[in-house]
Amino acid sequence: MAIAEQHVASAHTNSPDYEGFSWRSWLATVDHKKIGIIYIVVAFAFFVLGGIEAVLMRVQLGAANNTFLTADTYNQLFTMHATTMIFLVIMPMNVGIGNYIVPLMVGARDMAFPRLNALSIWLFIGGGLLLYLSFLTGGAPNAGWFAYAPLTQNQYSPGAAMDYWVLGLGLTGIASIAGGLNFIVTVLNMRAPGMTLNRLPLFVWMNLVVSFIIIFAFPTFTVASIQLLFDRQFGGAVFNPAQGGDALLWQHLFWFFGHPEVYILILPVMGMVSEILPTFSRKPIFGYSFVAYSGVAIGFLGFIVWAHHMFGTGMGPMANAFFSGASMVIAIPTGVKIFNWIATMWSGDLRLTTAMLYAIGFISMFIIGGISGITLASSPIDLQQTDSYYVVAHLHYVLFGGSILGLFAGGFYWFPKITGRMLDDKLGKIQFWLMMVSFNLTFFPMHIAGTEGMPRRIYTYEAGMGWEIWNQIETVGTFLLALSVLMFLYNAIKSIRSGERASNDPWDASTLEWMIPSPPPSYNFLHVPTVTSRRPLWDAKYPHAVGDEHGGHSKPSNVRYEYTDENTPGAKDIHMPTLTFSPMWLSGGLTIAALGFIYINKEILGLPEGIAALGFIAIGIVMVFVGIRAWIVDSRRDSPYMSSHH
Amino acid sequence: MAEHVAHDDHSVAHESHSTKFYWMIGGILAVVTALEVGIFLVESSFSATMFLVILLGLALIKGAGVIAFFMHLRGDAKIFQFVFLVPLLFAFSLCLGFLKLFSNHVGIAG
Amino acid sequence: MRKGAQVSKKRALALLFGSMMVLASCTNLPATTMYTYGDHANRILNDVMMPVFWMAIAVFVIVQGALVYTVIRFRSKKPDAPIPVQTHGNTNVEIAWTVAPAIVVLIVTVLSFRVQAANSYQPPEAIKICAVAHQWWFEFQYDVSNEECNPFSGAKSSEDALVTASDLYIPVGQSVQIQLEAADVMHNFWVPKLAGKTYMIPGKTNYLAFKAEEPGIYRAFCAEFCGEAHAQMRFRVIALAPEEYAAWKTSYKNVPAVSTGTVSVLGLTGDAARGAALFAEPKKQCMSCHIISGTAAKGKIGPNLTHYGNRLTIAAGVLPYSTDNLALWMQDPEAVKQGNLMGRVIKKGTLSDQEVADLVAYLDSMKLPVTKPAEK
Amino acid sequence: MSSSVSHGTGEAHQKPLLGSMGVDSRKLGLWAFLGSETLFFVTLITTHLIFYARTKATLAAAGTLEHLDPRTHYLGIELTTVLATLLLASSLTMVLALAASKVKDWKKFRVWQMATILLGAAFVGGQVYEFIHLYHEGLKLAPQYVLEGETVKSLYGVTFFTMTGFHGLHVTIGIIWLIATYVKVAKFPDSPENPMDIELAGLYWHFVDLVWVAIFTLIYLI
Ligand code: HEA
Ligand code: HEA
Ligand code: HEC
Ligand code: CUA
Ligand SMILES: [Cu+2]
Repeated sequence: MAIAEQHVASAHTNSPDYEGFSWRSWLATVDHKKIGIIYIVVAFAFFVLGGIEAVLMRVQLGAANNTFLTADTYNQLFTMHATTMIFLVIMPMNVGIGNYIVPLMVGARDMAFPRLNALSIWLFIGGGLLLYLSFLTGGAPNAGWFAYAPLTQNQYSPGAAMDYWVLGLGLTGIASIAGGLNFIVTVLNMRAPGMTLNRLPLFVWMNLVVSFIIIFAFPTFTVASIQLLFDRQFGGAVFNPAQGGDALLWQHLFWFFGHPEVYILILPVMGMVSEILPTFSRKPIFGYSFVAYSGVAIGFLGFIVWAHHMFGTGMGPMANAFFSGASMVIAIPTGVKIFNWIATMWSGDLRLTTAMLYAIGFISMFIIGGISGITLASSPIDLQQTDSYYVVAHLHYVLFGGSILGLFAGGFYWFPKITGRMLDDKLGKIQFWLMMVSFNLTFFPMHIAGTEGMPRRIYTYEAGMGWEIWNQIETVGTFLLALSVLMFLYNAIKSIRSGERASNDPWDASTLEWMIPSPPPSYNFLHVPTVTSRRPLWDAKYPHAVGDEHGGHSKPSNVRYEYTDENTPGAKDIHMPTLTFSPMWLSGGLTIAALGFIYINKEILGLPEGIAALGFIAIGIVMVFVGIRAWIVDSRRDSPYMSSHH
Repeated sequence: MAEHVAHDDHSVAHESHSTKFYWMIGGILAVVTALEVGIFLVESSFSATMFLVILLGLALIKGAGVIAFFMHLRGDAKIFQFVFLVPLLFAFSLCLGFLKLFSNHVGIAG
Repeated sequence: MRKGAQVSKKRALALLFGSMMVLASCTNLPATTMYTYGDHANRILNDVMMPVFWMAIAVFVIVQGALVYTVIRFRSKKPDAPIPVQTHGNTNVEIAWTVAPAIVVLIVTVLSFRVQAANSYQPPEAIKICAVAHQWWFEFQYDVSNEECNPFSGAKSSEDALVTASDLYIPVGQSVQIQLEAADVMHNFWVPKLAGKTYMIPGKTNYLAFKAEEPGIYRAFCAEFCGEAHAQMRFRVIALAPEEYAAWKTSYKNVPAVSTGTVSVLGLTGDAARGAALFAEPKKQCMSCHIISGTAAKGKIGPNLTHYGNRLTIAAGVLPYSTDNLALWMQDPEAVKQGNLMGRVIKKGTLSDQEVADLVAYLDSMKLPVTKPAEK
Repeated sequence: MSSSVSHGTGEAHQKPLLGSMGVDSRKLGLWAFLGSETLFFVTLITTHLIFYARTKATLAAAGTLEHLDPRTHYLGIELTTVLATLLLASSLTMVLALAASKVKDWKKFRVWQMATILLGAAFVGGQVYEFIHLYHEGLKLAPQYVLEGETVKSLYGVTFFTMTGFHGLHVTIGIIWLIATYVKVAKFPDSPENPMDIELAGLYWHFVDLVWVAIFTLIYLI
């Protein structure tokens, strides 16, 4: 297993139980690693929720004219399923892994703004909880994850559900923008000496690109949802055609954000795969700069194709042609990535660990999803396929076959680093194959059902359309898929408790996070490494197998395994920011204020309209001010210039 | 993106201007504003496009003045220019794209 | 060896799926996009979808093949294998595989643009029909002006205008241009075998031109999520030979004759004349929501029920037309179609069984002699 | 916002907080944030322009209503020219405050900073006055406005108030930030962080001014 043992005489492992558990150390943490873990755990919990919603939908669709669910319940389920999976699963899972790994990879001791980082996680959790609170207060949002106008106006969506949607996503949106800024600054400004942009690991590169996409794309969504909220709360009518508003404006604003969003979901995962393949091929990535810059190109192109979700809206042939052509161009940089990945494996020594299998599975399934994306990008073809199950197939091939499989790859790869334990590789492989088979059983037939005319977002369908057989297969597949997820859950829990201890570098990898113990001490690096090449650790281990790398040379560096913990001499001198509850106060306050905002024009708790709302808003604002005060006080404690004056 | 060697300070040394210089910029911006208002008041003596072009041009000068001198983006680190001007470019294209898309109502999916 | 077996299992699976796909496309299912009878859909299928399908298969086979081959060939065979040669890239190769997809993309783009140009053409001689979508049914108006069609324009078509709901009649062999409007939220007009989708957007007028090539009844759907009963918002397109279409039009314009006759439903005998009286009774509220030409019923909330006996389906495609099904609907609309707006007023028990039977007899008595073509 | 630590590393504290880009982390973060804000405001402005164009088209189509153009009726440019000048002047005083802080002339700094705060407050006051005035004239956060007895269906009011309201909110936040910096500098006059703290508050302040430059021209003049 531990390949590195050949080179590191006695694989010293650092005890993972270094601190013992305390609530305070988690809730008030500003450590990027703990925050990363919270992200991952919460996102996984939401994955199970979103998955259960999917299972319920699939049971309903398993037979024609089924009556397992009512129409409205089904509509709530698919809305919450997609909203959950996109905003509460893949995004935070990417952010979580990024939070943990990116600072390690660039040789930093934390994110650039640790407190802001903590604010992001609690805002995200607040937003997610707010969204799910809607189930208990009269029904979850039911207008679909892209919430097309004017269905979201008060007269068609009465009640508070849509307001929950807007404000819940609003909070996670702030969290995302704050996180994006944090990543940008961390990657650009917190790199270890010698870690030039040209030597940045590709996972870090993709996180950088994605962070830019986030801060460029979210504002339009923020504006659109503010306007929607004003429509609903103050009679604004921006998206209400009956009063002079424009229904298409919502679509344009939403997809101007929504399409870049899908690259927010996939690019970090592509970054992970670009780390995993070289490690297990025991070769450097093929064409580093092509892979990096194709990510930049995808990110850029992602901003000029949004209206390919709107070919059917009558924008006219010129606009359709533009968005159609631009969308297809994305096949080129994506193809570059895929071919370079294959070339990375070519003539390598492929170690098919579970992580590697998942990475290969990712490529394999993403090819299918990408190709179906190209057919959708052809505007005439799209007119037949849009809003049919063909789109549902496409989106699951890229989201599940892409993002989720890639996240499993990343999960298996970094689990030892994060927990200090190895996952059971054998069980992992069984799970991998089960997942591959059941994934295809669940989602491949959707291509066919869609081609046979099955519209999406229908809770029931007639018998005799030829769709039953595919739907039955899909439903069976779903249960197997759920089983495979359960298997992973079992594996993870079992391994955290009693898995084999992980050494610093169980995979014989090449990036900086593997030079320090698993899990790393709170300060990460005792000695901040000096980087002299793209594969600092590899080149230190194998000075004779470096190759003709364009961007680096194996000059001697101080990169070597560190075996340290909190008690190591010198560790105490490393100043890390202190614990603080201020981010929790702030985000708690914002969440409660948001709850109040939902009820500005509605009754709640039997109180007259507005009263409860104002109460909530007032409490929220007070909490925000408490948070700001605590923030200032706590940050003074960390500043050498201010604490001395007290 | 520009390649920066870690931990060297060469890009931060943006020049500090004299107080007089800021007053001058402020004065120029005030003059441009006055010009804008003046042109607005005599709107009818320009053709519509002319009016548009002049006003947009003046606004651009004002904006550029604020960004370049008050915010010191001119001469400051390249990375600041990158993280601000790129989204600004996106924003401009968003505006133009949307105005174009919403200016005609073809009504054919094609 | 085991891994090889796994991979070939995968290949077998792919083959299985492939053959299912072929099988699926060889069957003429009610709503498939693979058997088309209209020029709009034909062009999509033949001029771009199939060529792109084969290109996609080729790309898939090549890329997936390369992937699988690489994995099998270079999988680690010995745990202590030497470190492989460290290659970092090859600019020429990379440029080559940047250009190759570009060529494929270019071809797809050209095919798409050509079909798009042809499909967006609106023949001036096309017959104009207006389609207005409501939550959750379609209304079709014949011989109305653009303004009369637009629910937001304030212009009203005459009360006796030729209007059908849920059944769209068109002539075969002639281009028709559908003016697409929506009265409340967004909907989407889709007749898979005749034409691709076009949105029906409140406040924005869209047009879709197509030509049916064979007489027949074609399945059609609302394809955009539009609220609770979106799943049950369907319609049928009935393409008639031009002479029959003309005949249908003239006969349809005739106000239904005074209704007589009986039907037996729910074990009762319904009487059409009694039903007509019930329908006209303001307390029953039917009139406040429905129009029947030639009667006092002028409601605009629900579908136009003129010549209702000719309907193919009940409640926008939910139930096939029959007196028994109609009785089911009248007894409890909510049970037939969740969320529909009639069910908010007419609840289970609002109408007695006898009243239902009479109303069914009345609605069923308004029939015209149209020979309907077979379902395609 | 201004109180995030730049480095988790202890040793960095004694030097200016410059990272691997050779720049201050907070300043980099703020610039990127301002980049993101440009998209926020441009979206608001674009929405407004779309509906303004549509209102004009409706009025023109009605034939006799062209004189009811909401911009010429509601947005008198006297007040707004004053407001624009105030904000522009505050940008100037802001940059003077920063310049003073760089040479550690704290007396001058306090004067200019206070001037900036007051000018900003005057702007917000002016805007509140304008809002109240418009409301009484018939322009509201509602999909129509009433002019000369005619009710015109238009989203001009909604998008106008949303846009300028969010700008006003930003100005208010800016004022709070400026006050906070003022207090902090007064309390810790020899903190070497002061010039950067002031510079950050200033950057945000200039950006808010910049947005008004755009709104002034695009919304009030054109
Ligand atoms: C991770 C998320 C993700 C990703 C990466 C993509 C990638 C792509 N998507 Fe997808 N898409 C979604 C998520 C994603 N999509 C979702 C969620 C929806 C539905 C939203 C909703 O309605 O709910 C959607 C819907 C959607 C539509 C609208 C369909 C409709 O509603 O009518 C379109 C249309 O153009 C489209 C196109 C594309 C294209 C061209 C790509 C390209 O980026 C793909 C590029 C990749 C490849 C092409 C494969 C690899 C390349 C090669 C092997 C080289 C050779 C290939 C060729 C020459 C073709 N997508
Ligand atoms: C990352 C994104 C993501 C992921 C991972 C998934 C995962 C799944 N999705 Fe989802 N889906 C979307 C994103 C995603 N989906 C989006 C964006 C839409 C569009 C919605 C819209 O139209 O608005 C959509 C729509 C959508 C539909 C179409 C709804 C409709 O149009 O009517 C369906 C139907 O089958 C479906 C099914 C599934 C299934 C079976 C899974 C499975 O893979 C889930 C597997 C996971 C689990 C099952 C959880 C783990 C299980 C356990 C821990 C055991 C306990 C569970 C049991 C009770 C058995 N999804
Ligand atoms: C609140 C308004 C309302 C009232 C009152 C009402 N209807 Fe309806 N009716 C509708 C609507 C709306 C539909 C379309 C439902 C759907 O398909 O979503 C409908 C559908 C129907 C249909 C099926 C139409 C079709 O297209 O297949 C029939 C038949 C019908 N109504 C008859 C009646 C009769 C008879 C009465 C009186 C007893 C009545 N309705 C009262 C609103 C109403
Ligand atoms: Cu109408 Cu869906
Ligand atoms: Cu897209």
